[in-house]
Amino acid sequence: MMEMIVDGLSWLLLAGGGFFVLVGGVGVIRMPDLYTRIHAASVTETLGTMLILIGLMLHSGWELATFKLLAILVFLLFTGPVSSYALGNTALLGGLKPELGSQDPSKEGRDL
Amino acid sequence: MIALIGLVTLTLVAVAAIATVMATNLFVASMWFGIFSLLMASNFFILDAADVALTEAAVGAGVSTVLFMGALALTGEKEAIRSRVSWFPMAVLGVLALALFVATFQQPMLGDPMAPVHQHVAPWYLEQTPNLINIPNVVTAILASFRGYDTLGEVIVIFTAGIGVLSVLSFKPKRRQTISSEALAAKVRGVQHHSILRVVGKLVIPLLMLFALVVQFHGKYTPGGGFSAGALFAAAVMLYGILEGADRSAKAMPEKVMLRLAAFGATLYTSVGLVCMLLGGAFLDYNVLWPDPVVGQYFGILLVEFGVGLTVTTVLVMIFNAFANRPTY
Amino acid sequence: MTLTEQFPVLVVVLPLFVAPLLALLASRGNLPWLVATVTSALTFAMAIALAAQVMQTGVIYYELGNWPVPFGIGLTIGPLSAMMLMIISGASTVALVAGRESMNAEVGKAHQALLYSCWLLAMTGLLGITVTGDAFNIFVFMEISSLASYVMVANGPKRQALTASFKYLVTGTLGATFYLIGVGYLYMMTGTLNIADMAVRLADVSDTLPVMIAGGFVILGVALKAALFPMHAWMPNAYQRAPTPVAIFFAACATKVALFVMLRFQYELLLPNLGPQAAFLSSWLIPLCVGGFLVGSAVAMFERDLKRMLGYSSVAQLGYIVLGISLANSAGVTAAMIHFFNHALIKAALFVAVAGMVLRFGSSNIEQLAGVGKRMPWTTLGFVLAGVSLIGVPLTAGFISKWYLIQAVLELGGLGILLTILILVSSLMAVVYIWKVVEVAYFKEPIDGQSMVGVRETPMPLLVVLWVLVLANIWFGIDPSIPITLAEQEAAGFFGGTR
Amino acid sequence: MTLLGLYNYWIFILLLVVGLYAVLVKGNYVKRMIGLGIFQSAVFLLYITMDKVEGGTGPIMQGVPVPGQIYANPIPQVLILTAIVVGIAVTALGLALAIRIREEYGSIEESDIRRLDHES
Repeated sequence: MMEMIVDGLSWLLLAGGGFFVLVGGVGVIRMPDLYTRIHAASVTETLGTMLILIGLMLHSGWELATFKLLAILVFLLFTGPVSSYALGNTALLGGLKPELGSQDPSKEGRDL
Repeated sequence: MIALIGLVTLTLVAVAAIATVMATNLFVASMWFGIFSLLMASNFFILDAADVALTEAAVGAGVSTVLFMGALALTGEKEAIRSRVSWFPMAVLGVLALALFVATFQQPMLGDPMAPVHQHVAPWYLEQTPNLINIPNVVTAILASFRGYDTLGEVIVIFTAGIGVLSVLSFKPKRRQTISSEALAAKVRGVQHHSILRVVGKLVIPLLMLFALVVQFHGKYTPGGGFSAGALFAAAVMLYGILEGADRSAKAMPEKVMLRLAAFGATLYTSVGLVCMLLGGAFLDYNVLWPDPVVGQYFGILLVEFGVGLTVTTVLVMIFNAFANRPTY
Repeated sequence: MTLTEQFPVLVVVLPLFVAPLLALLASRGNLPWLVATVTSALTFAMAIALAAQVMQTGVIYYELGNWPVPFGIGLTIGPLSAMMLMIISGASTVALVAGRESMNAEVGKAHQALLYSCWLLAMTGLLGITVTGDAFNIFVFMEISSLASYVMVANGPKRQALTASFKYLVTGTLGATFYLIGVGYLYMMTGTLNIADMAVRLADVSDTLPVMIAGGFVILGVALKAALFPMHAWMPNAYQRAPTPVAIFFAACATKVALFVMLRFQYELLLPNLGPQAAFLSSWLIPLCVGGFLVGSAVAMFERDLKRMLGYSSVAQLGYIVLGISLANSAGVTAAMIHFFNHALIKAALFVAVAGMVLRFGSSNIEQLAGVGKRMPWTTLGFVLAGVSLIGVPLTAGFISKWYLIQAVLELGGLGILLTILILVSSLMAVVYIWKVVEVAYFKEPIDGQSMVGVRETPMPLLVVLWVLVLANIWFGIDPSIPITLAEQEAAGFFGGTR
Repeated sequence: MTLLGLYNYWIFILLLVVGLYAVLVKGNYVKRMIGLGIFQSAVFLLYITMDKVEGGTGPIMQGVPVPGQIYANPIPQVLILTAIVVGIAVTALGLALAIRIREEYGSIEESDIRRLDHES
C-alpha cells in the first residue's frame, strides 16, 4: 500500500515536472525579449527540474542514488538562479533594453 | 525507452551542429559548440560509455568552450560573410556522404551482440581483467595497462600541445597596436563586479576539485581516471580565473611551475615504464613492480594515472592562463 | 631482458623521455641543442643496431607490458621499419648538426628550448609510427609528430610561417581524422586493432562495403599527410616558411612516414584480402602520381624561391614513390622502398646546402644567389652533385631509384611505356630547375657587387655534413646493397605471404 | 526497427559532412577550428556507437559478479578517451596560432590574409 502511494506520488511529481519543463520551453519561444524569456526559462530550471528530481528520489527509495539526486538538486538550486541573474545582468550592462509595452511595433518579436 | 531518448538526443546533436556552423557570430557559435558537446556527452552516457561521457562533458563542453572564448576575446567575434557558394566542396561532400550512407546497410546494428567487435578481443578483456588486474573498471584497466603505451602517447600529445601553445605565444608582435594597461586589467579582471556570481562560483570550486580528486583516485572503481580528473581540475582553476581575474589564476598557478609539473607528469609515466624495464620486464610491464603481479598492476596503474591527471591539469591550466592573460595587440 | 632486446621500444622512448626534460632547460647557450643532438645521435645508433639485427635475424617483435599481442600493443620491426628508423633518426641528427647556426640565426635563443623539445617529440612520433604494429597506436604517434611539427613550422622567422602552420594543422588534422575513421571501420568489421591480426580476420569480410570505405579513408587520410598531389598545397609552404633546419628534417623524412603507413596498409591489409577492389583503389592513385610528378616538376621550374622549388620537387618525388606503391607488384614496391632511402639522402643534402646559402645570404630567392658558386664553392658543388643525383644520373643514388622504378613500370606493358616516357619528361624538368640554380650560381654576376663582400664559405659542421651526404649519394649509387637488401626482404615478406 | 539501428551512423555521416563543410568552406580561422571540432566529434560518435551491446551495462564490474551480465565493449571507449584529448590539444594549438595570426595580420579571415600576403 505504502509503496503504491510513493510510486503514484513519484509519477505525479515526474509528470508535473515534465509539464513545467514544457511550459518553460513554450515560454522561451513565445516571450518577446530576453528578460521575459529568462523568466520563462527559470520555470524549467527550478520548478521543473526540482519536481523531476524529487520524483526520481521517491522512485529510487533509500539508495545511494537518492543522495546523488539530492546533491544534484542542491547544486541546481544554487547555480540555476545565479546563472539567470548573470545572464540578465550581463544583458543589461551590455545595453540591451527591456521591451516595455508595445508602443514601438517595429521592435515586435525582435530576435536575439 | 533508453533507445528512444538516444534518438532524441542524437537529433538534438545534429541540430546543434548545424546551428554551430550556421551562426555567423563566433561567440554564439562557440556557445552552440558547448551545447553540442554536452548533448554528445549525454548521448555517450546512453550508449554505456560513462568514462567517455564524463571526459567529453569536462573537455568538450567545459574546457574547449572556455578556450574558444579566450581566443575570441583576442581575435574578434564577427565572421565575415561570404556570398559566394562553393559548389565543388559541396559536391565532394555529397558524394562522400552518399558512399558512407550506402555502406551503413552492411554495418552491424546498434547494440547487436553478434557484431564482430564483441566477438574478438573485447571478451578477453572482460574475462581476464578480474584475474590479471583486479580492478572493476575495465576501461581504466585497458587504458592504463593493456594499452598503456597509447595512453603514454596521449600524455605526450597533450604535453606537446602545452609547450606548443607556450612556444607559439612566446612571440610578441613587433609593433603594438596599443591597449591601455587599464583596459588590459579590465579584461583579465574577470567578473569582479558581480558579487553574487563570485560568491556562488567560489562555492562550486572546492566541490569541483573534490570531485576531480574522486574521479582521479576512485577511477578504478567508478567511471573516471586521469583524463577526466585532469580536465575537471583544470575547469575548477579556469572557473577561479573567470571569477577572480586571470592574473590571479596565473599567480596561483604560475606558468613555470605548471610547465615543470607537466613535464614531471609525463616523465613519471615514462619512468614507470623504464623502471619496469630495469626490473627485467618489458616496457610498462607493471607485473614486475611487486612480487604479486596483481599488486604490481595496482601500483603501476595508480602511478601512471596520477601522471596523466597531473599533465592534463597543468597543461590545460597553462593554456588557459596563456590565452586569458595575453594583451590584445 | 637484455638491453639490446629493449632497443625496439627504447628507440622511441629515449627521445620521448628526454623531450619533456629538455623543455625545462633554460634557453641559454647551446645546451638545448646539445641535448637534442646527443639524444638524436643515440637514437640513430640504436636504429643502426636494429637494422643490422633485422638483416641478420628477420622481423623483430616486442610486446609492450608483456601482454599477448592482439590484446596488448605489439611492436613489429621489419626490414622497411628498420630502414625508416635509420632515415628518421639519421635525418634528425644531420639536420641538428648542420642546422645549429641557421637555427641561431633564424630563431632567438629564448625560443629554442621549447623548439628543440618539439623537435625530439616530432622525431619520437615519426619513430613510433614506424615501429608499431597497432593501427590505433599509429594515430597516436601521428598526432605527436604532427602537433610538434606545427609548432616547429610556426617558429619560422616571417609571419607567413603562422599561416603556413595553420594550414598544415588543418590539413594534418583532417588527414589524421580520416585515418582514424578508416581504422574505426576496420575495427568495426574485424574487432581488432593489431594490423597483423586484422589482416587475418579481414579475409572473412573482405567483400563488404564498409571495408572498402575503410581502405578509402585510410589511403585518403595518409595521402593528405603525405602531401600527395592534389593535396600537396600545404607542403611547399611549410618547407619554405619553417626554420631552415626544420625544413631539412621534414624534407628528408616527414611525408615518407605517411607513405610508409600507406604502404603497410596497402600490402599487409588491403591487397592480400581485397584483391580486385584494392587494385581498383590503387588504380585511382596512378593518375594522381603522374599528375604529381608532372605538376610538381613543372611548378618547380618556375619557382623563384629555392626552398619552395625543392618543396615542389618533393611533390614530384613523392609521386614516384606512390607510383611504385600503387603498381601492386613486387618490383614496384621494392622501387618505392629504395626511393624512400635515396630520396631522403638527396633531399637532406640539397636542403643542407640551401641552409648554408640561406645562412650566408639571408635569403632563399634564387635571383639573389648570383655568384654563390665563386663565394661558396664547396657548398655549391655539393648542391650540384645532390641535384645530379635528384635528376637520376648514373653512379648516383637517384639513378638506382629511377632504374628500379622504370623496370617495375615496364612490367605493366603498354601503359608502362607511356609511364616511362612521363617519368623521363619529369626528370628532364628536374634538369631544367637544377640547371637554373647552376646558371645563377656560376654564370651570373651579382646584381649588386657590394653585397657579396662579406660572404664566406659555410661553417665547417654544415659543410662536413653536406659532403658526407653527397658522398653517401655517390656511395649508394655505386653500391646500393643495403637499401636493396632491406627493400627486397620486405617485398618478399609482402608477396611471399610470410607475414 | 532495423532502420533505427542505423540511426547513429547516419548522424555520424551528417556531423562529418557538417564539420567538413565548415573546415573547407568557411574563411574564418576560429570557425574552421570549430568545424574541426565537430568533425572530430563525429568520429567519437562512430566509435562509441560500436561499444553498445543490447541489454548491457557500462564495463564496470562492481560488487559480486552477476552471471550472464553483459557489458559494453570497453575498447572503443578507451580509444575515444584518448581521441578526445587529441581533439582538445589540436584545438588549443590551432587557437593559439589564430591568435598569433590576428596579431600579425590584424585579421583571421582567409581572404584578408591572402590579400596581405599578396601585397607584401
